[in-house]
Amino acid sequence: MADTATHEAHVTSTGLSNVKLGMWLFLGSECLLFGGLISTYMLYRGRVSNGPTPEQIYDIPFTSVSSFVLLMSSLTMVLAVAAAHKKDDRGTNLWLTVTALLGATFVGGQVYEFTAFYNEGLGFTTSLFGSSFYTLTGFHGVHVTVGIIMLMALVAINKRSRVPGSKSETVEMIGLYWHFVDIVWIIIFTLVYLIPV
Amino acid sequence: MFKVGSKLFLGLTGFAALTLVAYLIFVERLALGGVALSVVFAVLVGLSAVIIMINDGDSEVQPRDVSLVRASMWPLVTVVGFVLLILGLVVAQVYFIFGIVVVLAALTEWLVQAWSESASDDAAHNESARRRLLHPIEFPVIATLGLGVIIFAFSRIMLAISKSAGAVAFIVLSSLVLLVGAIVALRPALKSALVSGICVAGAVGIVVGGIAGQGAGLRTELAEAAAEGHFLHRECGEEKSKYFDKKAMKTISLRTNPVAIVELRGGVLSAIMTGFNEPQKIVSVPRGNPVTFIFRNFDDAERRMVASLGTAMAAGAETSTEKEGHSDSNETCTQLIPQGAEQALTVTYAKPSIAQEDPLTLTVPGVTGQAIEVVVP
Amino acid sequence: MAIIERPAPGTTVPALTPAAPAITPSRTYGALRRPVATTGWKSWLFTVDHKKLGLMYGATALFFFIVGGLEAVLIRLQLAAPDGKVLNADLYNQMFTMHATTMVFLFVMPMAAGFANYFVPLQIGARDVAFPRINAFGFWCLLAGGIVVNLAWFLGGAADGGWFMYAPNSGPVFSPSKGVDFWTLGLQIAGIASLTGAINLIVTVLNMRAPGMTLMKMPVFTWMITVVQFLLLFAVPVITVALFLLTFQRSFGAQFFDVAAGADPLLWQHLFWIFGHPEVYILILPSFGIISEVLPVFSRKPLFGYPFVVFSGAAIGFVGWGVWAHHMFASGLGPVSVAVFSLATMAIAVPTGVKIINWTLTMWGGKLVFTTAMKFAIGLVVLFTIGGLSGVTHSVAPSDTQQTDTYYIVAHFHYVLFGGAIFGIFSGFYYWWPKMFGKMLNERLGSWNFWLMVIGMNMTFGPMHILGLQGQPRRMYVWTEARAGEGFFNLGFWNLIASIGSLILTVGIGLFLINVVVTARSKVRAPLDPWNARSLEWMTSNPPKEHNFDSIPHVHHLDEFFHRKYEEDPTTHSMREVASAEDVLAELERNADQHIHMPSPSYWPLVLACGMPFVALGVIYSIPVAIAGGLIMLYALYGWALEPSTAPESDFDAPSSNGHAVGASHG
Amino acid sequence: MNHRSSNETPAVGRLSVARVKARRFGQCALVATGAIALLGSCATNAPQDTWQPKGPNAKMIDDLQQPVFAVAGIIGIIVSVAVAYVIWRYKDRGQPIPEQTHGKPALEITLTVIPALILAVVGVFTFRVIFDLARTDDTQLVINVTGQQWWWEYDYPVQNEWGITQPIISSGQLVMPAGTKVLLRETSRDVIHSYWIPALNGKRDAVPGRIHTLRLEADEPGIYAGQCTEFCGLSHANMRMEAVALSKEDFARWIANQQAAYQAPAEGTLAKEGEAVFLNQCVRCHQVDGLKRPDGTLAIAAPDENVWSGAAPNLTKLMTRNTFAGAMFDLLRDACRDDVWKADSAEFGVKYLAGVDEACLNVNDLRAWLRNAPEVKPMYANPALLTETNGKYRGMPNLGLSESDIDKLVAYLLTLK
Repeated sequence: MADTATHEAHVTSTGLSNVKLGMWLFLGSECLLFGGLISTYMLYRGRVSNGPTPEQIYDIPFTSVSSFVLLMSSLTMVLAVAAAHKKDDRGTNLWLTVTALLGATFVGGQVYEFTAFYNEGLGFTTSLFGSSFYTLTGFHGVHVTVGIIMLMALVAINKRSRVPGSKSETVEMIGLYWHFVDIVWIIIFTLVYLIPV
Repeated sequence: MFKVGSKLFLGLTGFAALTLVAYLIFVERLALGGVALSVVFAVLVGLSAVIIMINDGDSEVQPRDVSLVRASMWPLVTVVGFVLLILGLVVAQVYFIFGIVVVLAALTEWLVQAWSESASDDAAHNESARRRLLHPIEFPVIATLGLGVIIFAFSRIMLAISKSAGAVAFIVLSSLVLLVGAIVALRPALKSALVSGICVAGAVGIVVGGIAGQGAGLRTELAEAAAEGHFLHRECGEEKSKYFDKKAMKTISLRTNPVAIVELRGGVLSAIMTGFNEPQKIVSVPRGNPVTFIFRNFDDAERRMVASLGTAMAAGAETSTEKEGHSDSNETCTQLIPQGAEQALTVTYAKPSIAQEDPLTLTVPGVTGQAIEVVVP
Repeated sequence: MAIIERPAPGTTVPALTPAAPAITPSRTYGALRRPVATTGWKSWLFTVDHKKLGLMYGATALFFFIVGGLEAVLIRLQLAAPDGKVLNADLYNQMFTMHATTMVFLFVMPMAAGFANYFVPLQIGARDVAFPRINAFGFWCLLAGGIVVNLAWFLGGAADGGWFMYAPNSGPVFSPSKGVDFWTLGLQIAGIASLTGAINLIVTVLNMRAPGMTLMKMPVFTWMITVVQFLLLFAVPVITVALFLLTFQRSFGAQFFDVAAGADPLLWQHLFWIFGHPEVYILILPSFGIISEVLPVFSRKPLFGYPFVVFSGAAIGFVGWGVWAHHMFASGLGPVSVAVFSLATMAIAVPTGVKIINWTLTMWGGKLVFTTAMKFAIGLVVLFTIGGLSGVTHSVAPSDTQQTDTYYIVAHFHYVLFGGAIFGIFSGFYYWWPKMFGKMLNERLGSWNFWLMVIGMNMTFGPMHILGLQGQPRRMYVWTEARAGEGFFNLGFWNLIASIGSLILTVGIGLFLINVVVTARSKVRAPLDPWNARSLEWMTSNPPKEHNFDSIPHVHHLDEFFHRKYEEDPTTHSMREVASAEDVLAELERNADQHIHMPSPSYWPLVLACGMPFVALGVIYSIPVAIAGGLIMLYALYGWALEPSTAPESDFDAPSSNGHAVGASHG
Repeated sequence: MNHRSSNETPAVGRLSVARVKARRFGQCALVATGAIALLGSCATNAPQDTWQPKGPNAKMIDDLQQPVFAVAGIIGIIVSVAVAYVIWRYKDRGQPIPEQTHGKPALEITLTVIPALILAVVGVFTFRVIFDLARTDDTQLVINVTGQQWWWEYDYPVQNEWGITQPIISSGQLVMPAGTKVLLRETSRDVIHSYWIPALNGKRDAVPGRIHTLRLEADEPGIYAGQCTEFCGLSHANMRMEAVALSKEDFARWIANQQAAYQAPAEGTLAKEGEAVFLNQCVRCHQVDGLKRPDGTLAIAAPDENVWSGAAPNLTKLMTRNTFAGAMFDLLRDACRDDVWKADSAEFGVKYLAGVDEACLNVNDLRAWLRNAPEVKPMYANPALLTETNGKYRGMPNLGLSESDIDKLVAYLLTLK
């Protein structure tokens, strides 16, 4: 995704590689994106002119479990990055796959949750709470999905490359993204689900 | 001038034309089918034209090494696609659309493969040419499909089993993934056949589970909730309604600039309004405009505020009339809230007070003799 | 192209390693071959060269400047007399919405991006930006966004809610045409350009400076661009959220701004202005940077108080985040918020004042040469001061409640943005034209251009102060005689003067376009160092070579180029020339690098950006189209990810055709 | 009229136009431009001048902003003169390239601190005025103001101390007692509007779903012009307002008249036929309190079924107002209008309360309006554009009335006073 090759050889002024610095900046920008969405949700969560309220439909035990699963995927991502640093392609691919699978489980859980909420009467257009809830968690879900697709593509690219460990920079960059998405989920979980309205 | 590939495509085009005509004559119950077949026909015409124009991908290098042509699964997949397509005509639209997608995908793959094989005399180079063109679409599509299957199957399982079992299933599944990952990582000597076996077993398991879940349908509470609209019952009496009043909100995020804050304090109901220095008993509200009241309960019992909307209501002007169980459609209310809590209520008064038989009021069930009059000029 | 084997002096052009003759890329891949051409339209379409992209940004921006300018002229013609009949209400509302949108998002921002793209790598001694393909992608996104926004003109009417697009007036009920949909989606796409550009330029500046160039030795233009990119990095996601909410409301029935469902319309205002106020600095800071280059060059003196200018720029960028609600003093925020934001707004005047003082003191004691670039720079100092001071008058919140949404505000921000941003950009045109094209813009025509613009601008926007204070609100498609006052010099008179001024302004800008044509047809080449300049971008040929510098210079001073040319006389402290620009360049060439790796052109940025308008149109008209667009984008993304940034040799035809690219034409 | 403030108005002209040109065209131009600006504004007496406060709230703002303008002007002149001096003094006359000095921190810091101090002083006064203007606890009369596309509705909640025993509803002109602290409670029915009477106070947005307050107080009886200042769609330019201040006695008379019962026109008159037309057509949206259908039931308008904003102007005492169609048109002929607008404050009440009679009625505009409203004021009345609103109009549609119907209606409307 990034043009690494040309400038890898260069010594950069900051010592960070271009790709990693770029990813950090992107994540900084993403903070504001989620900041905006979370603010919107916080403003609107109590505005239920129609349909169920948050307290009525949230299933905290389930969401706790799925949050835990996402956190575990951060752990496996760390293992993947470690393996990549050791130029252990088998380990890298394995842990990337496990991370992707855990991520997919999380997204599966989110699809389940959305379906369940919809059946209980909370549609996207039902109330301000519905619109802002689905927008916020949906944006996060899309980020996780994009992350999973990146992980799977990385595995595929890794298998094609002939030099072991040649993609460790990219693994690390996607690792940054993945951890960021996890951290955002912790914030969302706390603010959206746990703190009572 | 017509080589093998061209002939195949011309044949397919003819076949598509025949199908289209036959379809239009005999079936004609599904307008979409006709459109889709026309699209297939048009695509095939285009592809045939291309294939003829490029002379099956080669004009100069006539004799080719047999080894350059690799085994291909695309003819088979194309046929499967056509079977699906025809099946779709008879059984259901979804197979038909799926068939079209499969046919188009397979033909594209086939075309590119055929093209790449005639690109040069170096098989490895040919393969890299094919990859360069197709990997960008193969990778994401396969990734998305795999991901979609897992997500869909898993969510179906979760929807079918009960709430508590769902959480457990979630833990079990993710632990399994972790466990297998750990074992494979710790035993580098593990045979790759075994690893693949485990993966395939896992994949089959989740797909089978998903199909079973889809078959079993929603768990009972969800099915009921969908059918009855649990959270739409706003019964504005003193009693609790079963679902609507479950765990009422204690505070609200909407505090800015309501039309009035209605307080219940010591059995007395009063309206606090910006601009008026004293609590009021009459609230003047613009007609036809959504206005928000905030109800604050300082009573030690659980209370709710009920707004009467009057007898002369505009048809369909209010939102809370869809589901059954609404005896009184001309009132709306907040949830039951405990002491110290607050709730917002957004109301639209479509008709003026002079059109009403009784005065419009804000009341609290269980508190007698107290009402705030709402005047709509 | 990919690997430039730079000839050592005196040797002939070396050949690339020849590819196996059996497999020539043109035969294998046909049209699918990697686009490695260095000349012709393909070299522009698929380029990843920061200079070509900079010029393309500039050309696009100029085109939209003309579009936005014509919209402005129509607006002024409508308002020249009471009850104007040039435009109807609907068309007028579209016109002022699109005038602002075009000028802000499609002219000033891309023009700054163009200058930044072209000159930041040159000023820091880099050979390209950090992510060249992302750079190309950014440009195509901007163009796609601009096209989508303007496409609405032909498909049922452009956006008509004002560039601030306040909810709920922008909702599906109150703006039933598709204009707002095109607007939101177009800006969303253009926003991607800003975001990728921001990341790219920040990484470039932080990571790719020439050896010895510490942050405090960077040219001020680069500094200001860096501040702007940080502002963009954090401001764009906020407007992205707002635009998403609006799109979801308009296209998918979400309720974010539906008051009947309990929504708060002020949510949009907060999101918009949290973006919108930093946006103001995003527009003005690049011009501050440009004149901070121009003034020292033509005063023959370093910028006065360099650290103060840099830190005041950073301070403006920082405090700029805490003043957004001064656009909402009349929105009913409550006195506490109003007071806090009022004070913060006054505070931001201080660093702005610092800049003006430093520019004046830069000229103080100098040796001033009044070229057109210098004239525009001085024009900026004076006109921006006026705009800044009228800004202070409405940082006083109670006073602002009388002035906001009147022509006084229009006057204020046109003095700031026309007198500031645009004068800076024109200064940049005249200053850098020889660098970009190797030819000097005609100074005589330039002088006419400047004076007509100054007169036109003051005639157009000066009277608007009076109009506003006399109570004429903005965004009115007609004004009425009944509220114009009495006497000859009533509001009608000032409206007429403003309209005449706008025509003079048009002539002035027309002269610039004529100047461009005249210059393009002239055969006279610019000298190597026409202005006796000071910074690194002048330490290379005009226009620069594809790889910018033959060898990367080592930097020891803030004004490195100047200090290589001049030395201080230890007794008189005046400067004497020790080397000519040609000498400096010759020395660089003597130490030329032997292997210069440059990234290769690519199809994918263009393909990826092309998918976006389809998604946008699909969201507006039919979801399957959006899915098709999404597939195109997915394909391009993966093609991009799987493609090496430097093309393998198999993508090049045999070297006999056009193998090396050093010194390829850039005109 | 008010020479103090009209002399100060041109200062802006001087600050903006003149300042720039001064440097460029020299002293001559300065004098010329300044003179033009001065002359210009002496002659102007725009009704929405923001520098002519007519009440204590606007006065408070004016007192705050005048020194700020003065300081800004002085600083502007200093900068311009400094730049002009530098240009003249350091022009390249062949002097050597100067010493490469990089600045003097002490000077820099001084020049940073001075503007900061000036602004700090301004800030203190600003702070006080902001909170004074936000007070609501000294209110004497509350009026609800509701904006909608493209007119304002005023309703007076029951306030017995003012003799308002039943709610009064009006539009077009805000009638209020002079010398009284009036508090507007603003809201909107559709999009955001902004209420602004420059002579009485700054503007305050009317935001749907929110109640915002705005203090108004007029020193003298008279009419004060204003305009909606938040862009609110198609006819934003035509959404005007007029605040009418009456002496307390006149205001009491006005209140009494507004609460007086409806007087049906006499049988057999043209106006009676007009009443029938009204009942047939207009009452779908426009309420006239007390108007009865032939069967004796009250005629209740149903704007909620026909208009998106859910309201149309209540026409009960139409002819006591001087404007119609969102104050876009006058109900009075120009001569009669000028008579009222220019009346001095002692006579103003009497002239205003006289209302509109047949002799003074601005028949042309009223008839044009009744004939085809969307033609004279842009509104969303085209059914093709109303799919999003379920066919409800945004503004008054063309009713297709015949000329004779219009005659009857005009006669009827003249009785509404």
